Amino acid sequence: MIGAAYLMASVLFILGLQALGDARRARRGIRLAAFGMLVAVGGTLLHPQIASYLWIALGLAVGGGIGAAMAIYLPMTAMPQRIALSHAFGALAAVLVGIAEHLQRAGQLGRLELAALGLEVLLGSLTVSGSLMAFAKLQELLPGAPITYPGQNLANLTLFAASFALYVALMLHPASTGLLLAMAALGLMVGVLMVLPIGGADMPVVVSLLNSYAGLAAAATGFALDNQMLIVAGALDGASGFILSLLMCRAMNRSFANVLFGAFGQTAAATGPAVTVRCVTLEDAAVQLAFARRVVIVPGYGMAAAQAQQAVRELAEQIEARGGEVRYAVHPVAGRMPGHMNVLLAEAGVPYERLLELERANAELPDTDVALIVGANDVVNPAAREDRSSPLYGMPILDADRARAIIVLKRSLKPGFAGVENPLFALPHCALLLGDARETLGQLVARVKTL
Amino acid sequence: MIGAAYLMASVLFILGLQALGDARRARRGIRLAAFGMLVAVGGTLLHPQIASYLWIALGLAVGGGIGAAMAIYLPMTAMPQRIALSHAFGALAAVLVGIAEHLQRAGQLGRLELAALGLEVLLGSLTVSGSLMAFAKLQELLPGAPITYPGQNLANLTLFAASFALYVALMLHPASTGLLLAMAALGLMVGVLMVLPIGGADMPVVVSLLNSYAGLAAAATGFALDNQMLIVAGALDGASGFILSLLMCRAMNRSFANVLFGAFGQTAAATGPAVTVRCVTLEDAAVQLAFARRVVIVPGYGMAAAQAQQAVRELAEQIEARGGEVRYAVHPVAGRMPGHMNVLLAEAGVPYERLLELERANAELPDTDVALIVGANDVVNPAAREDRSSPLYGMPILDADRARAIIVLKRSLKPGFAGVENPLFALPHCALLLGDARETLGQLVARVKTL
Amino acid sequence: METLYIFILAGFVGWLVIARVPALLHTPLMAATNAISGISLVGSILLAGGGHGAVPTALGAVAVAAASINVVGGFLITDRMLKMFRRP
Amino acid sequence: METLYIFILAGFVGWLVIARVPALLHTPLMAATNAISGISLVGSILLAGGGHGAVPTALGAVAVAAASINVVGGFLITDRMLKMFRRP
Ligand SMILES: NC(=O)c1ccc[n+]([C@@H]2O[C@H](COP(=O)([O-])OP(=O)(O)OC[C@H]3O[C@@H](n4cnc5c(N)ncnc54)[C@H](OP(=O)(O)O)[C@@H]3O)[C@@H](O)[C@H]2O)c1
Ligand SMILES: NC(=O)c1ccc[n+]([C@@H]2O[C@H](COP(=O)([O-])OP(=O)(O)OC[C@H]3O[C@@H](n4cnc5c(N)ncnc54)[C@H](OP(=O)(O)O)[C@@H]3O)[C@@H](O)[C@H]2O)c1
Repeated sequence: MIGAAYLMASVLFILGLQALGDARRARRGIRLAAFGMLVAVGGTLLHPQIASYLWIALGLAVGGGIGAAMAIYLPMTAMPQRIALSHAFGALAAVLVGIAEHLQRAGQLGRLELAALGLEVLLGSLTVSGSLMAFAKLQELLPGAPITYPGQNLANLTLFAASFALYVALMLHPASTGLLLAMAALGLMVGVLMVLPIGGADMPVVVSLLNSYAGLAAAATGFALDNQMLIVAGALDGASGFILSLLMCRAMNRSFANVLFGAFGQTAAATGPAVTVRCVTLEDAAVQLAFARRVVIVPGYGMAAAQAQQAVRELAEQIEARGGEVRYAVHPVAGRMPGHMNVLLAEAGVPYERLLELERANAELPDTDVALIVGANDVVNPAAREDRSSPLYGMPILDADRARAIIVLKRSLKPGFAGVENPLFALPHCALLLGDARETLGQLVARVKTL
Repeated sequence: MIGAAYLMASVLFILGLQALGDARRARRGIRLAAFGMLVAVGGTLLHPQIASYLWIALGLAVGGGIGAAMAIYLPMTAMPQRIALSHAFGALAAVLVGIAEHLQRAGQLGRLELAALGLEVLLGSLTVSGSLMAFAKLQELLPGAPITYPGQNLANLTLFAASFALYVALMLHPASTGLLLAMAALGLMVGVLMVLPIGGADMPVVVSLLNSYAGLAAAATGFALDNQMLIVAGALDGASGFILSLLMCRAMNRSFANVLFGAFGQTAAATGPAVTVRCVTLEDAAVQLAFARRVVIVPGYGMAAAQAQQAVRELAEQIEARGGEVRYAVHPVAGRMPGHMNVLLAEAGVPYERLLELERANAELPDTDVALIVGANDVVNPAAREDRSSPLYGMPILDADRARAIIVLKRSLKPGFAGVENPLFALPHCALLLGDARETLGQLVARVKTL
Repeated sequence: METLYIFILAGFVGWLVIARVPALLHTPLMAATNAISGISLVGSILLAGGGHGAVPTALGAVAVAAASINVVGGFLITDRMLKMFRRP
Repeated sequence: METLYIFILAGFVGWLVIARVPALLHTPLMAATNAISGISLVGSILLAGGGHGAVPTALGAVAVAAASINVVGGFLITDRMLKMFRRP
């Protein structure tokens, strides 16, 4: 019975994720997956081994309440943090289950079961602290810049080797819960120290990697408890995290190693602007936009930071009301997580067929009257295309510089996350409109209306 | 050890099939899969249970010899038959293994093992005879037209019910090899009788369905022998057969039930030509083709029947030498199996980027000077688009009728497989050039050269 | 051995399914896999309700809470996001 | 139970993998799955070589021959076909 419920849940999870391949079926798919979860949890609650429902009910009520509150009240712009945080929760559950399992059955665990359980606790604890660190950096509780010191990579490697040594020791002394706890403690430290030298904007890659670790930990739990559904769900999770981090690295033209050990984004605050730029008045920008036939809006992290998505759409509507055509060019790593800009624009009610992916956007940009850049920087940096010495070189970018005119909304002349000068701003047909994106857009909307 | 070999083989099969998703990696993929097979067979040969290699070697030598000879000497046009025949071989092996397994371990088989074994023998025997029938129809050893008699569907259903009853009886009397053999015999009969009423051109659907039965039989063997690799390979096979038959049905806008029980193609010989058509001289056709700027060639079953693929390409080269552009419009169910035209054109050396799939072809046909139809009929029948009363109505077709001029190569005024009049031939801008496609094309090439 | 097959096959399924998700839906995808990873709730429930003594029960109750944050929060927020993606 | 998981997951993998094969390669695909279905060779070999007596051995030898026609023929012909697909 319970076995059938788990099998059914596994199938529903797969079908649910498969439906995410198509935006029109996605919502139905997620409901399938949620139904699968209900089946799995329901089946478990009927398990004859359960002696008392008190603590289960309490846990469910507390967790469910917190989860629901987070889901309902959190602004969409806080999604990256939320996801990082929840990996910590998931991994925490895995670690606690693993430790308790060991406490109860230390003597009776088979060799393979023990190996799986150890992996579960090690990966889980690393994920808990790593995810909390990522959360702190994304939430800006900690400075986003990489925190480095000499010999750091060596120190981290030593620590990692030490935790692995404890893992081996555990295999040799299967009954020692002390070893298990020590390993968990070291795992927590490794998680913290590994994330320290990674810059704030590389956090999404880290978060996705931790996601795949959490998935592996869940699969290991499945091995340890002989529960196939956990293996399936863990493998799905692991694959998802791995693919997304791979896609991000590829879109940034960087290797995993560079992200994890490169302390990228270190120089963010160091270099100052050394280019001469041209600023434009609000009035002129409004006129330019109002009379443009084809406008492409390029959103970036700044749009998320300023929560400007609604204002973006209002401006687009004004332009469209005057007969102009507005489209959005979404770079795969614009913002701070995969699909970040898509969600924000969707939240503002922009229909998704207006969004152009990289290739199509670059095919259309040369025939565009105005490219309006809303808080994007690195993803439109032409140095990535042209300047071999640039750290961005080779990263595929949006060719906003090929539009007939460019208007950039940002607050200052500071560089973007990569800490690299952007020669785009110095181009003769590029004009800056400095200020918070949301405020500037609000003013632009008001002006365009009066024209 | 042997378990590891089987696991590796399973993974290699998956990777191999995955590589078929991309024409450039396909060949490497097939080699991966073949290597997987080598690993699996090699691992098996090392099995300690093997007492003598004599009969194994003999079987391998005979089978390998026949297989290699068939692969090397068989013309590409005979592929549909070959595939049908080989399903019979695969299923035969499954049936024999199942029977022998039962002979040896009749008493010791568990309930689930027995159920799997019974399924293996039933599906296998049905596939053996069904595939042989399909082979005979495709090879034209039997008439292609459906063979029907009153009460046929009822008779078939009864027979199928009877074989299922034997299956149930076997479950109740696990040790009775007699029941197993009787079931196999009935299965063979069901296979024959099920295929009798299905027309020759529906054979590909049948062959693919039998492919998926053969896959299920292999998976059942895996359940019975507790061999996971067999389960994986069988499931891959089953999925492939099922998907391909589904695609074919969809491309013909027909249901499985209609294909299996509809006795489609029955009227093929019955209706005669009732339209007035215009014929063209070889000379005129050659001039038209030689001076066309954009030519689209639409190959069909007649190209395969006439083995005209090489001649098609020669003509295309002549046209291209004169500055014309030649492309090929390939309908998903042109010919007698999925991808049939693609293989033949590839054999003739046509680079695959010249081949247009349905949608692209229909986008380009209105801007085409000459559509040259080489032995295609049903797939260019505009009645499918316009005539609600036509049996083809709803099937997506190639809009050859929208080209500026149409030249049709066929031998007579007989209809194609579906046995339906083709109003295309009566259009004012359509001209027929009667005769065997290969001969006609040879003459066309010669004429175009002299122009 | 069977378990290894299951893990590898599930990995393939995951890879094939996720690779087809368009960039448009990558954020909902992250939230959805997050919710699914809350499946460790199943193990946590058995622990919290198993009556194995104070420490395991306490650990279990915390685990149940942590996992159900993911389950409830994950599915709700994914649905909330997907609701925003307007049909063209 | 594990076996059922394996079957279902393999079915998913098959479905996802095969659905991505372009129409261009459908005939080679049929030939390739045909070759892979020759995997029943494995069972046939154990039967033919197991020394279980005359009847099983004879059945086994025939099964080996039948399956190896598919294996050898299937892979060779698939390769022959794919060789013909010229790169653009
Ligand atoms: N999306 C992902 O999955 C992902 C993953 C890993 C790494 N990354 C990295 O993140 C970066 C994303 O590039 P991006 O072009 O989107 O962003 P960016 O290069 O980080 O630039 C953001 C820009 O927004 C401006 N900005 C910040 N707050 C603003 C506000 N309130 N109003 C107006 N402007 C504001 C900033 O300039 P001011 O300070 O002058 O205002 C800055 O130039 C890339 O380097 C990418 O590699 C992304
Ligand atoms: N491909 C698949 O997977 C598949 C699967 C199931 C069913 N089918 C069915 O098969 C049919 C395929 O359509 P199709 O348009 O390719 O073929 P078709 O409709 O069967 O027509 C073939 C044409 O070729 C001509 N022909 C035959 N031998 C010839 C020769 N030696 N030289 C010149 N012409 C010759 C015939 O006319 P003459 O006799 O006058 O020469 C006939 O009109 C469809 O009905 C489809 O539904 C295909």
